Amino acid sequence: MTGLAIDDAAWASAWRLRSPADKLLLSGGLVLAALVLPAWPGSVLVGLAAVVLALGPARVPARTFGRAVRLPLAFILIGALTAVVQVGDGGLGWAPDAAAQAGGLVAHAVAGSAAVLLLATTTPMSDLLPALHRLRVPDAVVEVASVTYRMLFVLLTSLSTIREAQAARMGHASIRNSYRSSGMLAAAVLTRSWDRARRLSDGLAGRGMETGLRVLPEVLPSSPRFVATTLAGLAALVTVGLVGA
Amino acid sequence: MSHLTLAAEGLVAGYERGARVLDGASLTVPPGRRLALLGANGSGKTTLLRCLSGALPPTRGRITLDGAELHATRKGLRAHRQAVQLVLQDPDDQLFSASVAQDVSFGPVNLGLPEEEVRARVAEALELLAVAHLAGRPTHQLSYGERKRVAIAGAVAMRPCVLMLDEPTAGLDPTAVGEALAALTRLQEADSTIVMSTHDVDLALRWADEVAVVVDGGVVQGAPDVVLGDDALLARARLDRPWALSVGARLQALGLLPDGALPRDADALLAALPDRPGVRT
Amino acid sequence: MSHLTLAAEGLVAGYERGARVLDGASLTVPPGRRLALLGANGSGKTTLLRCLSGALPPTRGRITLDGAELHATRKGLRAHRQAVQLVLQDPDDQLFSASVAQDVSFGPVNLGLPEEEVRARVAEALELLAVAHLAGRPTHQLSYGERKRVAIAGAVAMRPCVLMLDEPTAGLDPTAVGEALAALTRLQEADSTIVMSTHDVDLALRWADEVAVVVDGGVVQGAPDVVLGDDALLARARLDRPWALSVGARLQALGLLPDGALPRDADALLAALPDRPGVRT
Amino acid sequence: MHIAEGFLPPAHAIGWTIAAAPFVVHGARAVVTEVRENPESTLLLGAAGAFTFVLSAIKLPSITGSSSHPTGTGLGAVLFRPPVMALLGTVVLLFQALLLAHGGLTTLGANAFSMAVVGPWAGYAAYRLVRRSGGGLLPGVFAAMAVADLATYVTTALQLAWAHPDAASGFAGAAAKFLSVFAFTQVPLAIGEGLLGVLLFRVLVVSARPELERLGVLRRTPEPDEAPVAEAAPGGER
Ligand SMILES: Nc1ncnc2c1ncn2[C@@H]1O[C@H](COP(=O)(O)OP(=O)(O)OP(=O)(O)O)[C@@H](O)[C@H]1O
Ligand SMILES: Nc1ncnc2c1ncn2[C@@H]1O[C@H](COP(=O)(O)OP(=O)(O)OP(=O)(O)O)[C@@H](O)[C@H]1O
Ligand SMILES: [Mg+2]
Ligand SMILES: [Mg+2]
Repeated sequence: MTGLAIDDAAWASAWRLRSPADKLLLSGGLVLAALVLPAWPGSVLVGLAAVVLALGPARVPARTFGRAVRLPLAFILIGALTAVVQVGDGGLGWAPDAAAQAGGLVAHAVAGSAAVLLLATTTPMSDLLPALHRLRVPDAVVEVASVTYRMLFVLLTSLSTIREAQAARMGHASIRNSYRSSGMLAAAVLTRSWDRARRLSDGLAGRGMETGLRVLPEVLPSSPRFVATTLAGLAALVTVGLVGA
Repeated sequence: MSHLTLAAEGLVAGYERGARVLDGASLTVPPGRRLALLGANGSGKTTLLRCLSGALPPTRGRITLDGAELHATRKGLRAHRQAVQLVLQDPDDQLFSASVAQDVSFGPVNLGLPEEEVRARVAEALELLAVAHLAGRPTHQLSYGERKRVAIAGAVAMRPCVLMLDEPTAGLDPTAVGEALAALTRLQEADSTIVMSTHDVDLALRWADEVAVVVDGGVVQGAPDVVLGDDALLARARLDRPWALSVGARLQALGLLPDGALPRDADALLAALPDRPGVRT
Repeated sequence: MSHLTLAAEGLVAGYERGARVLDGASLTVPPGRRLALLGANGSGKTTLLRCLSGALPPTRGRITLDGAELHATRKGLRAHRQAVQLVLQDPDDQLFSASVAQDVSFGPVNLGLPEEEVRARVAEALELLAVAHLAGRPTHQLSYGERKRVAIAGAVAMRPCVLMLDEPTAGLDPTAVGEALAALTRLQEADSTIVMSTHDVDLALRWADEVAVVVDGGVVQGAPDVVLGDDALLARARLDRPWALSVGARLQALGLLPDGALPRDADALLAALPDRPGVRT
Repeated sequence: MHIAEGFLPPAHAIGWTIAAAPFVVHGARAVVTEVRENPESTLLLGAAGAFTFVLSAIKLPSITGSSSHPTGTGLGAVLFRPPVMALLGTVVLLFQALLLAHGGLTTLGANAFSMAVVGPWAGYAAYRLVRRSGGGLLPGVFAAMAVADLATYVTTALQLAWAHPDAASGFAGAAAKFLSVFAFTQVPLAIGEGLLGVLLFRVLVVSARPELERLGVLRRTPEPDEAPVAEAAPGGER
């Protein structure tokens, strides 16, 4: 039962029963706006909008959202710094407009990440995967991805339990032990995954599986109001973003 | 639903590696009743259930449903699975979908039923197992006992005539065991046949109409108090004698219990015992 | 080995999602004795055992070993784990090496013991659990009951003062349960303290020196016949009253059993009952 | 190392998506064919995807103190072949973006190109090369995992350099910068991942022989590598 905080938030979100297509439109629009609008004020507005929507109407716990936004931050900061350091004849120095350039890069990336996170914390993976079907992704691929989603939690639980059992017997008491234990851990989880797949396929055959993993589709109807508000909001954002720049 | 008689005759079955697990096992599942399947670890309970469900083709012998032999063709299996469903011991071997309701719908959808009918069956199955409130929760957030009940609901939604369960009560607390047994009894009263494997001899004695013990590759079948009172058989099958039979027999000998069938659990025993010394009720 | 007293005081513990599982739980493991831990599904037995073993740091409260508090530092945990070992419920989570002997040697090798000593400990642990004949076998070829005993051997090879087991008898047949309990009793007599969680109230009554019930975030601890005879507590904890207590009390009232402690299992009850009507032994 | 959302300009994001697409589509075709012939393989492939995801949750302790996570693409390439890994890797990247906030959606194409295409192919090539030239299974696995990891990291650094060229020295200077900054974590990680692969396979050849034979990683005859493990006495390992 090892959970992933973002996934837990998605299942508990107030927007869980909204149509995934609606939420995809909103988050997708914000992601694109974050990418194409000038950083000031566009990205900043996008970032704000994503945070306000997530913590407000979608009622995502602030702790979860905050922690998740922090995750890509190390990469973003190191990447942005590296981008604006200049390699010249006299060694390293700052690029001419380093501060502005780095600021822009960070703003784009943080706003984009927040917009993706708005989707991630309001829409469980299992709602998004059927949407791929509409993007002409073959059913077989969608089904593989759905099984991946379900199996992931089973394997994550095995992973943490086995690791705990190893730690109890001092398997992670030193770096050397820890490497040896990690190899065994990975092997154990891999064999477990094969075993699981085999047993699940037996179990499903018994339930009449013939060609695919067909189930009753869940109906999450689109809300015209939500779509209209989204479009209006995005339009306003783009206008302000372009005019303000 | 009408009752169908599921039976196995002279089954020989095993796995690639190793010896035969079943070697001439025969069993008749009493239609409309509750059968408990007992046996030591590795005796072949799960193997027998898998043969009966059509999942494992036996090397010899036959499985019949109301006399008609099961042939391991696509069509034969399809028909068999509509009538006979097996719930595996580990719920994670049966639950593949992240959504509880969708998972339960898998079987009915595979039967090719219209959407309305599927929806009705899902609701009914969730209701019968008392897990309707979980419909919107993701499978991976459920506790073990909850997953176990959802897995049973998935089989129940197929409306099988014979529902078989591999150790449905393992790992459940006493109250949950009671609830699971009550759900199975409801199902049986709604016209199903129930087969359940278990290691708990006391539970088998108290719940089952009939018991079958898998031992030495064969099956010994009969009334619970007879089979579970046969010490030679119990020793071969690595089982214990249910306490109610031992204690009941002695109390009968002491004249404290009426002659005839012994009580099968503590409540029945207490009810049958006199309240005060020296008074026979 | 000397006896150490493992105790928990005012433990508060939980997981990210959801409420507190333990909320002010206190427990003292009686040194050199056998303690059974009972409770409903999800009550927090496993959580408590994980806290006691140092695997899960509690949010509040303390774990002490002979009065010394466990600190979740590398050094603190190292010392704690040499004294306290937890065997998880699913043996597959505990067996990750290719062969049985290798797996049992995992802990001693990690302790950095010389090869001779490792060899001796492995042999001793396999002997104590009666699985010495399996030493050279790959773990994945073992039966469930065998895997379970090898997993216990892996913890025993660490020579812990306190050995804790999460549902060691779940999924075993009655004879295997008897063998596992006998092995645990051997260990305890060889100077260990044993803690075991279980759902089986009859087993707890018959095996344990003391029982602890996890209920509503806390722990109620005491003598088996007292705690398991407390109907209000049992109802809150979703447990049943052991049959031996119900039946024994009535037989005592009927004057068939001597006053004082009630027999704890069928054999003791039969031994205590008179053989013929009207004769008090 | 995943490129975060918003870190690539639109043209690059689109470009890399187009570059990765043929490989991913090819992988998807392979999966569709496989599933059509054999419906159960949906579950095996799903398990493989889940394992790849979970593998990257294993913390590898490193000498520098900071711990990092393996990418697992080299292992996937050896076990499931690069075309399938192109698809599974992309699925896993999508999951990582949405479940772990690791990577991004507009950068999915670029990340897929480095992690699901270049990494597996480079790792697989290294593996074949070692095996072809008489190397055993374990050296092959080490090469596959280390090379896949390094190739992924080099590709990512080049992608970043191309998107953000140095103001003075252009692409070359930027490449040098990104390569050296991330080398601190990525080079030890590549070696660590190679070691992990070796340790993993030492257990696997004993406990999962039939699966390895089915996947064509092992031939039906015993490999020289495994003998010492199978015979190892307690404590006599290493
Ligand atoms: N997939 C398999 N491959 C090889 N052997 C198997 C397989 N499944 C079971 N066996 C073997 O077949 C025998 C019977 O196993 P089975 O699972 O039917 O026993 P069981 O009575 O259900 O035991 P338990 O009470 O432990 O569940 C055992 O010896 C077991 O090791
Ligand atoms: N890794 C985890 N993440 C989140 N919640 C968990 C986790 N493990 C347990 N829980 C929750 O904590 C509570 C206590 O679980 P625990 O496993 O301790 O119960 P238990 O008494 O051992 O139950 P059982 O008898 O079913 O083994 C449950 O509500 C469970 O859902
Ligand atoms: Mg079984
Ligand atoms: Mg538990």
